[in-house]
Amino acid sequence: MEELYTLELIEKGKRVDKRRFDEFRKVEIKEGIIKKAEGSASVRIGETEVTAGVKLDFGKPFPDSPEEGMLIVNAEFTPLASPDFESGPPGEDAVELARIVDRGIRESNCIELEKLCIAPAEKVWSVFVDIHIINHQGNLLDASALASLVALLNTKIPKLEDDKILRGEFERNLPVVFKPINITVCKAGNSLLVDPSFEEEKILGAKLSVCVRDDDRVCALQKQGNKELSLEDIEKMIDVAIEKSKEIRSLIR
Amino acid sequence: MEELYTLELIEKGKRVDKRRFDEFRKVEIKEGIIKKAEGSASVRIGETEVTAGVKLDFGKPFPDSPEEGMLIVNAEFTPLASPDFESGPPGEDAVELARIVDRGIRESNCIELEKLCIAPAEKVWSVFVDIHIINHQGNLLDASALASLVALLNTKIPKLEDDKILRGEFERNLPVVFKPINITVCKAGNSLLVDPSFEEEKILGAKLSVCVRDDDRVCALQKQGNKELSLEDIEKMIDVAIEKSKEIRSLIR
Amino acid sequence: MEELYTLELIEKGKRVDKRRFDEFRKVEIKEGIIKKAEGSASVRIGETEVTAGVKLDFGKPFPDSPEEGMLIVNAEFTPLASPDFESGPPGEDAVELARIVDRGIRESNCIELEKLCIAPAEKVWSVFVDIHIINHQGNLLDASALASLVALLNTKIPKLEDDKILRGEFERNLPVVFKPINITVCKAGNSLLVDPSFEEEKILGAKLSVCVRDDDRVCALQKQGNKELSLEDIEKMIDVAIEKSKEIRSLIR
Amino acid sequence: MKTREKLIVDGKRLDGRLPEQLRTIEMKTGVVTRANGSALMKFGNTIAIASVHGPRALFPRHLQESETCLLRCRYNMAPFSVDERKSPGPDRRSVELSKVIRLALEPTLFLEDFPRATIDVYVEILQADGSTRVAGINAASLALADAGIPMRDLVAACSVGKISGTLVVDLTADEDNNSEADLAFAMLPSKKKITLLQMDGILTKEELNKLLKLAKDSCEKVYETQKKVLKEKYKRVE
Amino acid sequence: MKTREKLIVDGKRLDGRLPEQLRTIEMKTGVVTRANGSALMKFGNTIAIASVHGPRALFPRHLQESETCLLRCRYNMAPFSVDERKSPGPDRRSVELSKVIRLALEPTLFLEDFPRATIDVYVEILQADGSTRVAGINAASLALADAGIPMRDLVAACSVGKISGTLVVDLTADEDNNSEADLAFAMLPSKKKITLLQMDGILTKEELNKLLKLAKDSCEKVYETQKKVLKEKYKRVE
Amino acid sequence: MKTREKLIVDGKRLDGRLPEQLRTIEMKTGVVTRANGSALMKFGNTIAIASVHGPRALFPRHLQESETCLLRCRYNMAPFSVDERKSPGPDRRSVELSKVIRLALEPTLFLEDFPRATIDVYVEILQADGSTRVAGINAASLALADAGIPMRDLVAACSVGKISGTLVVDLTADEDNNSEADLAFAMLPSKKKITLLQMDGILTKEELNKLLKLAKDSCEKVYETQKKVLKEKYKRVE
Repeated sequence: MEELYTLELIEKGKRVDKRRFDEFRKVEIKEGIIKKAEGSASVRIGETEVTAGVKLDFGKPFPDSPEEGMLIVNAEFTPLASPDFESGPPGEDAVELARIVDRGIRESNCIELEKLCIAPAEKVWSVFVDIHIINHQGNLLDASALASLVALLNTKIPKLEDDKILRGEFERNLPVVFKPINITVCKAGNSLLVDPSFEEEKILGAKLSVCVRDDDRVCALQKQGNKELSLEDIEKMIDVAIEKSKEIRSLIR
Repeated sequence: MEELYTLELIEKGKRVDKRRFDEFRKVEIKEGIIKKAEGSASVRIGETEVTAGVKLDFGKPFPDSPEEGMLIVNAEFTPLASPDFESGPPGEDAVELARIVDRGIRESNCIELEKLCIAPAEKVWSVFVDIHIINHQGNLLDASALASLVALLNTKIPKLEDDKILRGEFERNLPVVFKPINITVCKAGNSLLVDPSFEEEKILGAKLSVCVRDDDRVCALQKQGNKELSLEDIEKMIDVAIEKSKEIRSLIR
Repeated sequence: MEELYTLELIEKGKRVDKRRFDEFRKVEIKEGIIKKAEGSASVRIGETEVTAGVKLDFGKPFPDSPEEGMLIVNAEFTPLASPDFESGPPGEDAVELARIVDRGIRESNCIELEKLCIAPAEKVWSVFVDIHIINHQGNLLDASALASLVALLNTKIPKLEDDKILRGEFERNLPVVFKPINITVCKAGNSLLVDPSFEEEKILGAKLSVCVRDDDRVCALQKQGNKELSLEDIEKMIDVAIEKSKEIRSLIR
Repeated sequence: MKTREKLIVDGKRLDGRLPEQLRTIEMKTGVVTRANGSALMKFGNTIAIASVHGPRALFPRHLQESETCLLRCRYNMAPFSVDERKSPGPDRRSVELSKVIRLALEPTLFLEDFPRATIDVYVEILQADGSTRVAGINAASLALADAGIPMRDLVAACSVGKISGTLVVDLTADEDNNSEADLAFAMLPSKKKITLLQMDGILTKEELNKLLKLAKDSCEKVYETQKKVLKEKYKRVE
Repeated sequence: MKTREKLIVDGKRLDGRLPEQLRTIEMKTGVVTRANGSALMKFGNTIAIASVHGPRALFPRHLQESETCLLRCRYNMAPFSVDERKSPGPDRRSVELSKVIRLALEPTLFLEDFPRATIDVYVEILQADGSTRVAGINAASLALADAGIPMRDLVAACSVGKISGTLVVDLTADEDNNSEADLAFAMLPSKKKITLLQMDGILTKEELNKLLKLAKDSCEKVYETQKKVLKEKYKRVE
Repeated sequence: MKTREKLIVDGKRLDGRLPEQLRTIEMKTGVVTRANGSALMKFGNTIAIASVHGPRALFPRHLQESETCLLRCRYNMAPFSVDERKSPGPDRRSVELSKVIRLALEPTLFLEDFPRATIDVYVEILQADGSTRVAGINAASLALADAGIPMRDLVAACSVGKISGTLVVDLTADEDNNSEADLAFAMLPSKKKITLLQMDGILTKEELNKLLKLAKDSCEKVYETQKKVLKEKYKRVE
């Protein structure tokens, strides 16, 4: 019923919440909300809410990059946030989301990982980004990617003393040099729309998530949904995403 | 049916097995029954039967207590012991029981953990207490705590040779200096009763488990069951438990 | 229906595919099919197909055999191969098969494990044999044991440089000195048959798997199926297996 | 367990509080719109969010109880909620806490009114600075009210303990780790009925009785805030 | 991510291929007789096998969808398929790939024709030398056809990417590990509809558009082989 | 596998037994009152307890077999049963042994008499000094009898093997670890039917046949004790 109504509206070029097709819901960003974390952020896009926390810990580098820090991105779709989420180990949607966020950060070279070495081949900083969904009203991926980025931007590296981490005392900021923004574009009839709500996501089966760097380069793509896209769709979606990424990036302090 | 009968009797101040409200079933303690373990005991309370075994192994101490041994308590509610128990990883009841037994031992300072250091910050003794339920006819917690304590009391520390453990040869006794006793008290109408049978447990939803040390100090409390208690109930239950703990402690060699 | 027909035929001394009772389906052996593996083989027995791959990696030896390499055999019954196999961790049939293949290799002393030491008590070669079922048309065990043996026979030990494994460059062959062959014999009425097809396995509940070494010694036995055997059955089955093992062994290059 | 000497200086705690003083309390309902009810609760830096899904049909069917509703609870800490990252997934502690939180809530509900159904209560700890389980119970109780589920009473919860020889309320993580005893407590305040009681440490009977009274008094303060928040919610609605 | 300089020498790749050249393709149907359909697909040393079981009844019953068929996919790598032995069981990568493979296949199927049922597609990678997921999709698409399941079109898939500054098709593991960007792509060739698109790396919009066209052209080559194999299959049957 | 030289000295084993001598056997039924049947069995220091639950209804329903009863077995070792603590939960060895124990018991039962039901047999090893699986089978067989479940015959089991060149019965853990061959064996004694046979080691056909006869003879001794215990049980009942 509600789905049919949403669909009919879209076919008339309208959205249930009156937004334009290229308009995000209100985006609110809060920083540093978790004092126990080395970095954190809460992002609300409309009623969707995501908290990301960054913890730093010692790690052993990979043999083929002995001086590079490690990045680990994890997402929990806790059953708190939606009746559709279940307890238990991360399902395929949570795993996919974490991996897309990970690729956006990693492939954009957003963190200077080579500046996170403590002892070559022995000890480096591991950067754990944990994404916690608080409320699921659609477009979790863009919200999660944004919360993760903002959390990284305010992350501080703890001081060391006798090889121990002094939690709560900090040495320097995490070196973050790019701001990759993820924009998910949906195909809706012959049009494209951004920031789908939960109800829109249910009926729009052809989506493309595009991660765009400050220099307008694309650093990750993921087609989502169970419907197909044409080459022309994809080209247009990338254009929309590049354009939209500038606006979202400008919201970051 | 049976439950109704049990309940009616209790309301008349009687128990199905004719015990007084403050009376335990027959308690039988056997020591050293498992030769492969460094310490062991079997406790029967009526038909309830629990075997506890203690194994000692090397452990790495926590950074903030580099000279202290480690204590690990684990309980398995094997499906052997009751049609209500299922195969698989420990359920919430087994985890809760193990954690209550652990707290009673740990908080009472019953084991002198600081005497279990082998090499500071490097190697200490880990004391594994494993609780195996053989038959479940009620009051598993008191039986498990008692079996664990008796097993610890007869535990011997193995000899070392070239940094290897010589199983079967022993150096000294495990240093155990207190005898914490766990007593579970149930609310039954306006009265309190101890050592509930399986049938009584099913109908009595308000229970308090109290761990009492030799000096009558309380070292752990856990309200159990899905019914509420008043502050006066709790005070009386603690009195009963302190009293009863002396009697049970006197059964230990 | 099909089962009844299979059974009736067997009672008349015939098999659905016209084979003699002591006759294997066509056995095809392919070697070195997986270039990424240090050793590999594909074995087809009729339509049953199994691929075995051998990977070598560093391992820490057991304290009581500080100079011996390690052997780890693992089988995956992927749901690809049969509608009867399920996703998830290996079930009891896969575990049992892997353990029987392991015992045949281990007990026959087929690999000279004492020649796989890199640094005594510190580092040895671990030999991982992974069995992957491709198609399940009966007699998986004999096919798996044969594929594993052939894979071991063509396994090469990688070169080392600065304590690192140079994948793709090799130092010497894995020292394999025996060729243990596993033969599963089924009781069919008053007769015995070998190499049961999938349909035959379903109706023949009394089987014995016999692993035979080049010197006709028996190095592993496992009764399988839910029907019983007499002592006389077993003696005859072992005779059949010893005889048949020579024929299968002769198929190996 | 080692205890630090100086958790009380000049009669005050390290964060400046008096022994019987709670930290700043913050409560809010309706924070998770996809749930039937939800609430956030803070004791100082400790942040708990709870949401309630249900009553709803329970599957698979063979788990249904024909006479009553299944109450299920899950207590979970976010990986970034503590100093050393907690790896995701349940550990033994959270399994136990999930159980005691369920039992702390159950007496206030009329579960027999929803046979074959389940009510699911999820508690997430976003930041852990002590007293997380009691913060979770306070949040859960508000979330149940927010969901409009009939209750005999709210459930109010707090922690008390003994640090540096002094009886105190609402322990921080630092106080908890260095306490001589700590006690978690929940009650139905208007009925004066206790539904959660866990203690570990070493206490005489007399100390224990004093702590229980302190816990009861503190729960009553929590209760006042809970009621105020709910009143405001209904005001908003009208 | 480090990139090796010399992946292209004198306009040729390390295995001698031209930038836009696919490796030798090998395809075969009917390799798993116990399945309803199956196929093997090789891009050079990469070997994928797929089998299809179903449509078949789905248990437990409460998972059944009354209006449609559940499509399930599992992508799995054999422990010996890679240089360092992969320990058995799903990891995060294979969980994601199982999902995107399912979504790459779903648009070609008429799932609503088999309500309450399930179609299970299993993809095993026996040897991994790059492009495993697209090899798996090609094999799965042939296996669905081999099973006689009605399809709108075959699904053809390939990888493309940018190595040493050059746009190339069908990346090997070595090329993939040292690429500046790699892109996995699947389409319904006769309908020109894309059903899989994943990219990571750094690309300008222009490079990306060129790569997409390269991917489309390569899929059409794969498609020709797929059709040929199926034709031969039906010839054999007749 | 290394073998110690001196497991036999002056024709006697390290614990003083003759080669063909069983350790002291102890058996007892009714040790687990919450089960339908149960028994304890000792070979010397090896202690096995078995309990039987059922026949009882099987859930979830889609696992039920309409023509027969599902027999399920679980073999488990207590963490303290061995020298080095065994971490709880099933390992590959216990998965295999659970299966072979089930198959050793199945031929003696009339499973088709209880369609849709399950019989669950649980075997716990409290102390492991060799021959644990056969001790478990003996205990399980008595537990089935104790539960009043109709059986064609009891199942009697024992281990045999070759140590220091000598064929022996009922191996200890020390003997097993240093044996040239060991063999686990179970039979329906009055029917002379073998239901368990596992061997590893190196044996000629002749040695193997001798061992099998030794195993059969030893099982008959075990059987005598089993029958005596059951007779006493029924005497008690009368």
